[in-house]
Amino acid sequence: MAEKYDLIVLGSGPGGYVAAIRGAQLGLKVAIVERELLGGICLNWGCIPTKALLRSAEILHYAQNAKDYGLKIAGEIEADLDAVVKRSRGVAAQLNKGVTGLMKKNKIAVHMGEGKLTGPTSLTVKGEKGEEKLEAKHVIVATGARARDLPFAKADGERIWTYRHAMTPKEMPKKLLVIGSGAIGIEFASFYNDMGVDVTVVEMLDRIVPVEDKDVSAFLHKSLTKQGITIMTGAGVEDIKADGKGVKAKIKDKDGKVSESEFSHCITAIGIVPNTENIGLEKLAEMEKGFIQIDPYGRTKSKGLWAIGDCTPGPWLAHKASHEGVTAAEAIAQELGNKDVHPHPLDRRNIPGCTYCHPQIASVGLTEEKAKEAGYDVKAGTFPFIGNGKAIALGEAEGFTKTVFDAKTGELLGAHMVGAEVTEMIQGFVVGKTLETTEAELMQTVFPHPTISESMHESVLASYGRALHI
Amino acid sequence: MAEKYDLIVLGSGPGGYVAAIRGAQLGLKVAIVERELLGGICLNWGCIPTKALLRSAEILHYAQNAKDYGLKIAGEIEADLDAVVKRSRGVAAQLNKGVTGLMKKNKIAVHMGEGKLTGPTSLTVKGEKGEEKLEAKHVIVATGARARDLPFAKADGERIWTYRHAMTPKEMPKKLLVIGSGAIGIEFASFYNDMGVDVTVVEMLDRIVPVEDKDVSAFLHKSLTKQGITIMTGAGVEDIKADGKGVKAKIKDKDGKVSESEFSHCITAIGIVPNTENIGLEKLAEMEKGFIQIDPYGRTKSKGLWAIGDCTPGPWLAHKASHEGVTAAEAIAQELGNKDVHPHPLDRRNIPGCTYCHPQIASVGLTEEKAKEAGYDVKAGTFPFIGNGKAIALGEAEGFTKTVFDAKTGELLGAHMVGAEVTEMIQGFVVGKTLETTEAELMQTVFPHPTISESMHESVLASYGRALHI
Amino acid sequence: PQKAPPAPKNDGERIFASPLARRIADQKGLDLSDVKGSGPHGRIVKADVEGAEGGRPANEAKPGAVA
Ligand SMILES: Cc1cc2nc3c(=O)[nH]c(=O)nc-3n(C[C@H](O)[C@H](O)[C@H](O)COP(=O)(O)OP(=O)(O)OC[C@H]3O[C@@H](n4cnc5c(N)ncnc54)[C@H](O)[C@@H]3O)c2cc1C
Ligand SMILES: Cc1cc2nc3c(=O)[nH]c(=O)nc-3n(C[C@H](O)[C@H](O)[C@H](O)COP(=O)(O)OP(=O)(O)OC[C@H]3O[C@@H](n4cnc5c(N)ncnc54)[C@H](O)[C@@H]3O)c2cc1C
Repeated sequence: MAEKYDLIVLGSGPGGYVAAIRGAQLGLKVAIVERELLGGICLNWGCIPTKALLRSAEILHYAQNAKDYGLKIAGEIEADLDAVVKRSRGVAAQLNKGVTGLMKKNKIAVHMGEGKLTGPTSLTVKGEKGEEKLEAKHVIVATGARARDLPFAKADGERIWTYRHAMTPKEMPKKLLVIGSGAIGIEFASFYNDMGVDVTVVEMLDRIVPVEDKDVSAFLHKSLTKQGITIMTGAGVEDIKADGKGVKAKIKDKDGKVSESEFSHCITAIGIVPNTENIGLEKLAEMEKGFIQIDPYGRTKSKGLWAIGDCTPGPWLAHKASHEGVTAAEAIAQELGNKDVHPHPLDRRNIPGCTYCHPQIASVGLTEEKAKEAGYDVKAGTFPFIGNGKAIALGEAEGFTKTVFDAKTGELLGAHMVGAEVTEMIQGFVVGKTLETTEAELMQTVFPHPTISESMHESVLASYGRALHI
Repeated sequence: MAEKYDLIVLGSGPGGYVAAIRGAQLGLKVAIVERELLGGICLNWGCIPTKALLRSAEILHYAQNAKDYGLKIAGEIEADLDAVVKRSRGVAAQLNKGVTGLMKKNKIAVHMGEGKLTGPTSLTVKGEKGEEKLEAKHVIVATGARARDLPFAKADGERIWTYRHAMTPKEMPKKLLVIGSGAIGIEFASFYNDMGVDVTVVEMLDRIVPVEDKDVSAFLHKSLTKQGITIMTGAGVEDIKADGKGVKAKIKDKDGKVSESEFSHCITAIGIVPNTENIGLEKLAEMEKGFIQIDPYGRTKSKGLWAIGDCTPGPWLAHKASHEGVTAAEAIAQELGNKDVHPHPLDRRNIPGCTYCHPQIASVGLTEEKAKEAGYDVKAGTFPFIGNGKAIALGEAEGFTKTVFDAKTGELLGAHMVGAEVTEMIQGFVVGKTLETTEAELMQTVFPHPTISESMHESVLASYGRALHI
Repeated sequence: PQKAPPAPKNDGERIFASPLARRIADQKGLDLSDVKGSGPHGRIVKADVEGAEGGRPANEAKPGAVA
């Protein structure tokens, strides 16, 4: 007979494993099903290993600029690509082991294998030891997503890379084409450029990192160009031919002129496709463009079947997946009779996004443009890091903070940062937004001196025409 | 005849120059008086130049550990002390010039010279060109503070250093004694240790950084010891003799045993003395231990005379001085008839403090111990960086976040962090405290992944027994 | 309980109060529409509810409930 759980989670990424832990904390009997590696894309092939690579690039950058800090390095400074990749894989492996430990600690049953729904709350798992049948009172689908292939060329791992190949290169590319300038594309462009590779980025829209505020896109464009990256916006790759020596790419530039260029390798970073085919979802859930449609707590249209994370509508980010996991687990516990739990739906306006290129980007909420489109009368201000003492002391005076307020109510609508350490700083604005701050409380907040975070304060002041240090 | 201003600010540190700018923004006719350098201690001899030094130490540390990141450095890595100091002085000079520019832009009259009050709202300034008399409707005293000397030995700049000497060394000390383990002492200890100097820290109280949470003190003690610093707590320096070759220090250890040790140099970092003598304050203001007593807006007992910053009761921090400057300038504008300005007094529970040693410290509000002393029923939790993916990816898994809540109301009473980038992160808790958050809103806040700031979220969860990643 | 919708004023308008003020008011059984806010934009803050007396029977003090 099938084993019976309170909750089975299908997929162990940051959505799934967090949902499982929260369920276990609330006393549920929980199982998790995974066909590849515990921790999902995020820990094994996404957020974490890329940040490890980017850290090596950052340290390389520091060493190369040691003289600016009064240091002398006598000999050659070199990146050992194998060692850099090995470190990144080691970090991923350590975290994967960490999740294994968390499953054990929380007494979550791990079923390794390919899961398939046989009903809203039952599934089969095909693993090494054959097929098992599992049943539960509730099932959360957290199967995530994968890289989207180019329509005219499949990633082959040799010359045409997805992120998986790009983070485990066997040789350094000579000349790299990055297709797509979202977070993933830009992070790899930044990494390989720092490693000394000749990098070209092609973006179809009229600016890079197009979900960010226009000022951020413009600033980053300038900065990356100065660092030696070739950027083509409003341009499209129309065809790719790969052979043993490299790739030939037909690129249409923004004036409509098509020309062919050669590269040693190319990375496709044009978006994701949810892992929702052939797992029995068709009749159980409403689907749109492959994404599972859910209510604010993660419910599908079938009682007992839930979905979270990258296989549901975006933003496709790890922290969004994890929070949805917590919400769904709590809502399930509530349905199972727990009266002390109070699930709260995620407020999509308060989900930050970060890109760990150099310089870093971090933002939350509406861009100035989007706020105006939404009909707000906007008060926006900017503060450049060149007016910030800590940024100057760090030798990181490149960057700015921008804030967007509703002129009528003082509501903080959005915040946008580019520069050193901003990925660690944006949470201050997220806390503020979650607490429904107005400009007044942020003006009264005492940001410590000297920190780059003071630029957050100054940006708020600037939005109301009263910045102090500019 | 004496020139007549709306506002004269005496002293141009982060308290004074910010008060002057805010006054000018509000339409006041403002003058500032400074006897040494615009920007005060903070820009010229305090916050900023020390952080520039510490940045060089940080980069040195990265270069020395480049191998851990997959990088190869063939030759010697060396700190060129002259170049490191020169860089730091350059940063200070740049910011000093910046303040000069801000004074000009805001049309603030700068009077260089020694100021002395001749009444609550009048003073004389003795400068290079002789003595001037100035008058105003309001005067803000912002004369700051200086290092306290040891009772038995004056700093001579040769062997016995204050912070001024310590940040402009002509030679690298061979063996350094640091007396006092507050922020300033610990920052210099950390800097010189990173530079390869043999460092001993002597602290009278039973733990280092004694204003911080006990867990932070203990963690830092361990970390600095591991890095090679000798730390003596519960110990006192009883006498110092300096000569051309070095200093001999008589130190009583925590068991009461007195012994003599030799050092090449010693830094005194045992506290500050306010600059409030001989400037005519005696009859105009209430004084306590040299500090000017003020109301929450900065008013002294004499109408028209105000005080802010390090010459008033603590905490003696630059951001506290600046916020007091804004409050006082706004309160003055209000007294002068401006009805649109709404000065707000500083809430002392919400002033963060940072120490930029390696690892860094940042905190705000009550320690667990202080919260219990104050009668709170406390919920406290901790989250170690070893459970944080970004910290591991950065190679910075040393550190933790701790949060202290009032069990009854859920009020965030205090937050304490030690580790990489925490000085940029603490503002999130300060924003939360300023907005009167409870644990619930912080739990709902979506911290971006992967960031060390996720440890803030986990610490809040840990305070309520529900951390996810541990 | 802290997830209770913002207390409506008599005229149905939303009351702005800090989360801490809301929770303390709840624990004391205070009606926030009777409280004048001293915070920015008239926001009701802790200090505004701390001294006030509960109008309706005070709820027993709950520990910060789980979200
Ligand atoms: C290169 C890269 C960098 C990124 N960087 C960031 C970043 O910095 N910050 C950020 O927030 N996000 C980042 N992301 C996105 C982030 O990785 C995803 O948003 C996140 O992993 C989604 O979590 P999830 O739990 O929904 O799914 P996933 O992490 O995709 O996990 C899904 C899991 O389900 C398993 N699975 C799928 N189908 C089945 C099945 N039928 N049976 C059994 N198991 C199955 C998969 O093997 C996988 O382990 C990055 C992504 C990439 C590719
Ligand atoms: C080494 C060191 C590191 C520090 N690091 C930090 C840190 O990281 N973060 C932090 O917050 N704080 C730090 N501090 C403390 C910080 O520098 C002070 O809190 C801050 O400078 C106080 O500002 P203030 O405006 O009150 O006075 P000050 O900055 O001391 O400025 C007072 C000014 O008044 C002038 N003055 C005095 N008397 C007269 C007179 N009679 N006539 C004319 N001019 C006069 C002085 O010349 C001086 O320029 C540090 C201090 C030191 C020494």
